[in-house]
Amino acid sequence: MSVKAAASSIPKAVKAGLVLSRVPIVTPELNALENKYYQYQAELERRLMWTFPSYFYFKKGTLAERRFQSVQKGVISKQPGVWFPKGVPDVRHNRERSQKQDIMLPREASEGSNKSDVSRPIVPNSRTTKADENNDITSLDRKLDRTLHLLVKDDKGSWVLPSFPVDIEAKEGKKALHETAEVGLRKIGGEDINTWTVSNTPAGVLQSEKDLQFLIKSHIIAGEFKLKDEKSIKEFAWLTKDEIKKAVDERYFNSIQYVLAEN
Amino acid sequence: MLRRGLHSSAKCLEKTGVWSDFSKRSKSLGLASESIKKYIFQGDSDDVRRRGPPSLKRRMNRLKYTSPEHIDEMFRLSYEFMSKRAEEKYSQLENETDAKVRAKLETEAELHNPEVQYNFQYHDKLENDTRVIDYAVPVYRRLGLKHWESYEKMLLMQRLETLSVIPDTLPTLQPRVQVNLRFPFSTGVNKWVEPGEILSSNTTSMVPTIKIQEYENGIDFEKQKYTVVIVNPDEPDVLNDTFKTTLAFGLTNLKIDYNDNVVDPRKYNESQILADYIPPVPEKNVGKQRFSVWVFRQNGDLESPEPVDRENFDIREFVRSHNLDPVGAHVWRSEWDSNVANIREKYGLPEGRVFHRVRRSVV
Amino acid sequence: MLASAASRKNALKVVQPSLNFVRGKRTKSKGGLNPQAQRIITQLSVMSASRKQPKLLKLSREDLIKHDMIQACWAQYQRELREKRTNLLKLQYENIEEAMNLLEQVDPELYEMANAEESGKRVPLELRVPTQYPPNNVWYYDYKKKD
Amino acid sequence: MQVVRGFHSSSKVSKAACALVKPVHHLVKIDKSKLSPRFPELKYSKNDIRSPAFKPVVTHQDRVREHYYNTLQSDLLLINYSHKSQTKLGLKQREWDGSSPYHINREPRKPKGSSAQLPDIHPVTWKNIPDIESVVINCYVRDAKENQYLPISAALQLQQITGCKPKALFSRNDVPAWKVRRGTQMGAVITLKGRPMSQFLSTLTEIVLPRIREYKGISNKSGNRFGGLSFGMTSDEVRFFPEIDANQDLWPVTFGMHININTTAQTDVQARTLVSGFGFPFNGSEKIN
Repeated sequence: MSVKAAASSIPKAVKAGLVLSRVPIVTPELNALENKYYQYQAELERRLMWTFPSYFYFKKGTLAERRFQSVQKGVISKQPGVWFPKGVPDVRHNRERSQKQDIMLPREASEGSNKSDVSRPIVPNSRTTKADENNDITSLDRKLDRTLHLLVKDDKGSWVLPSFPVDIEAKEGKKALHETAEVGLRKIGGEDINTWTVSNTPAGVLQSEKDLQFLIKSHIIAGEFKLKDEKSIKEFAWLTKDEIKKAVDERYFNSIQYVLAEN
Repeated sequence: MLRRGLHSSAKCLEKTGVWSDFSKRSKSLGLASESIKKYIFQGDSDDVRRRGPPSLKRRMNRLKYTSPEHIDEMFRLSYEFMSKRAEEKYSQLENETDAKVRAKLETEAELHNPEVQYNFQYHDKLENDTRVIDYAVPVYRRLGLKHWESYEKMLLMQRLETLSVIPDTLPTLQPRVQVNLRFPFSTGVNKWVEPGEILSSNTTSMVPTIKIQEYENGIDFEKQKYTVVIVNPDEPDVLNDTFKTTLAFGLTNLKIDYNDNVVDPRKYNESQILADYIPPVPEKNVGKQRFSVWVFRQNGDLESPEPVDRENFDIREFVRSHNLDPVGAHVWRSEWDSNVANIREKYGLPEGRVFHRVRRSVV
Repeated sequence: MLASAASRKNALKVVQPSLNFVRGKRTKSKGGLNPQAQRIITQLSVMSASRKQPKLLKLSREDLIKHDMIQACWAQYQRELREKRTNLLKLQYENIEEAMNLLEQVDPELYEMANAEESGKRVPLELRVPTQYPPNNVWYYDYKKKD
Repeated sequence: MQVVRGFHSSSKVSKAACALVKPVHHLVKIDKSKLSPRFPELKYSKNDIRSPAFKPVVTHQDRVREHYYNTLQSDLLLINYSHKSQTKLGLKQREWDGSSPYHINREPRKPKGSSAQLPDIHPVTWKNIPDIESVVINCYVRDAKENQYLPISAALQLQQITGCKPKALFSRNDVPAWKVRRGTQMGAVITLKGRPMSQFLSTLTEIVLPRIREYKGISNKSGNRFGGLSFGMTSDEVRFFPEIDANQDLWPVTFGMHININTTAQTDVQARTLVSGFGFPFNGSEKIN
């Protein structure tokens, strides 16, 4: 406490730092344990699931019912004089009760892969993008399953969070920290950028000999960061927490690691 | 042969973690049966799967059995995960000196070991084989304690309360040891007695065997000694128009440990007997008599106990004067039956009275 | 039960078929039900467990041990994740507190603005819950500043 | 014989009643159901695989929950942070001043300006960040008093939409004005937690609500003062649920329903910020308090 009080007694420059992040676009990658556990539990659930009430969805005697029944795998039913090594079948509503039930859906007939055809088979987009392949760290398309943070290279050549000086001596119309950060971002990154400032409360503070840098948290929603101010900033990059750890020195990382999203 | 060997080695779980190393750990922490071990750790190799789980006795059942899908792969991952956690616990253990923390760490390191769990869950916990369940190992004590608390402790306390043993003999009990009781086989009832059971006079005609199971960590069994008394608070006292407590059996300065804790005549000598065993011989029409067993931890030795008044035994005074700590109890009930006369004769006891609905005379 | 419900006067506005009791007639036959009641029976049977439940799982001792181990492992894994999350949040809270303390000392005016009540704050709809696969257009680059 | 009543016994004599509960002489908690030898399989807890009620729950990745933990939680901490704020005490019951001897056993006075006590509002820290607790969907069918088939269909509709088993709702009183009789089945209710809740929320925000024409959002006036939000869906809007939409011919009638989102937020203002993070739009001017 006394250290802090001493630090505050000398008027220091105040800066508004900006932690601009792009939230993940796709779900995080599962590790082996999670993946296997979900599989195991899902199989158990299917084994314990109630029988599918096909009579509700497909009325008896309709074409839809016939199409549905034709793709189902049949079940083996009990027969006199037959030995069943896996136990005597116990079939109810076309389901072997001691096993899970596999429901097949009749494939809709689809002609050609017309893009406008609604019934075309669904092909999901790839979770990795071109930016991942090229390792383009200035692109917002990269690492879709992680949170990216904006870092800039300062004049000394080290990666830092962008920061903007606050005029605390101003008599009138003093701008709040988050406003300074927003305006400053547009000054260095162009106007065509849509961000959402999480709060006007700073998420933390970086103390150095010269200045105090209050960190404002913000998310980028749309648009792009295009480097405008080439003089003070040489480069910029969108990096994940792990990459930031490698890019910056350890002390700096430890002082900002709590504001960076884990995933 | 060669092919199968290659096949199984590719799929078998590499048991390299702390839980497969028995150089420092107790042998009882591992599975003794090879076939069960194989089924657990190599469950997805074809020949193991074909043979089915060895715990099922009938071959037909083994054939019929199908295990849940993905269980073996998931088990392998979790085994690796948990054994890594156990390894951390063991490495913490190396430079730990506090006995309490040590016991805690040792328990936590082994608690989720599947071999330990199998050993404990599917073997006799009461008449334990120390090669399988060794209560000197902290993890088995922990498991034993949980098992006792899940049923037998609650049952005992419920019976003590409903039979009013607790305010009638001693005011209360905070049970810390598991007490079990059985009578010699020659009497025909060869099982551990459930608290509150009504036993025939024939069954109870010989000295009972009492098992005192300690679960607490860090007990110094070199110094710690135990006292056991069996009292009957239901002896009619016609003169005072009430009941009095008699002492049926008393033992002091007993020495036990975590595993060797069955108190039978081989375990004590003449000097440790406070009062010889007098079997329950309830008189006719007195109703059921409670025989409550109390187990105490002693504070030091009980120096040459003066002869006690068996007929008017004041158990509260006894506990107070000897500074005893009641830690466990048990109870059974006896009533008059046609064999009581024989027992009385055998032990040289006087012929019993017969009580009537109308009191005829005061003796 | 349903048949009795169906026979209730207020239950149906359609005309009930007249019931004639014949000895020995099968009472379980559903032939006499009108299509509406028939549909309700189907709907009820979709929700009910009867004849739809599979056999109980009976695990062998070994598999039960394996399953318990798996569950213990998952619980431990979740506990570790939870602890990590809570520690990070705690750290974040402490840092906010420290920053605000400093700001109060350095510049009370900025502090007032930073500590202003933020009721009515909304997370923008564009910050969507992540999906398993990305959308066709991964990022909207062509944003133009509105005046 | 003369009976002299001493002062010491007066309290005993004047006691109106005595306890019928027998005293217990020990501190061991006894679970009676565990002691009964009957139905051994029912003694297992429901998440034990040996129990007949066992149902695996962790069957897939929960992306809504992960979004909350990854992004929303720390943002909400920052948004709701208020420096040096103290616990705001809610209105509490008041003691009587003791001017009358009858005050001794009288119930405490109601709080000033409220018929019930109000909870304290604690500053948000890392321990009590607002979170969605559960979603309760209830479906009351007004016409059920005339047609007893309707609540059955309504229950099935809930089951189809959520994939969980609904509970039937019965009217509790006779309401002559509405012609409702006591004990009539009037609809269904369902409480969603965990993965079914996440599934329902994402279906709602990603499929159903965007398809509603001119949907404005949840009203900013909604809320029960203690962090619970609710909104309604008409029977036509319910048709946009994919489960109903895919089987139009099975659903000649659909039923409107109320959706209540229960959160751990302490005020509605906090709750609205939280719920907006899951992709719900809001509409109207903000109502504080």
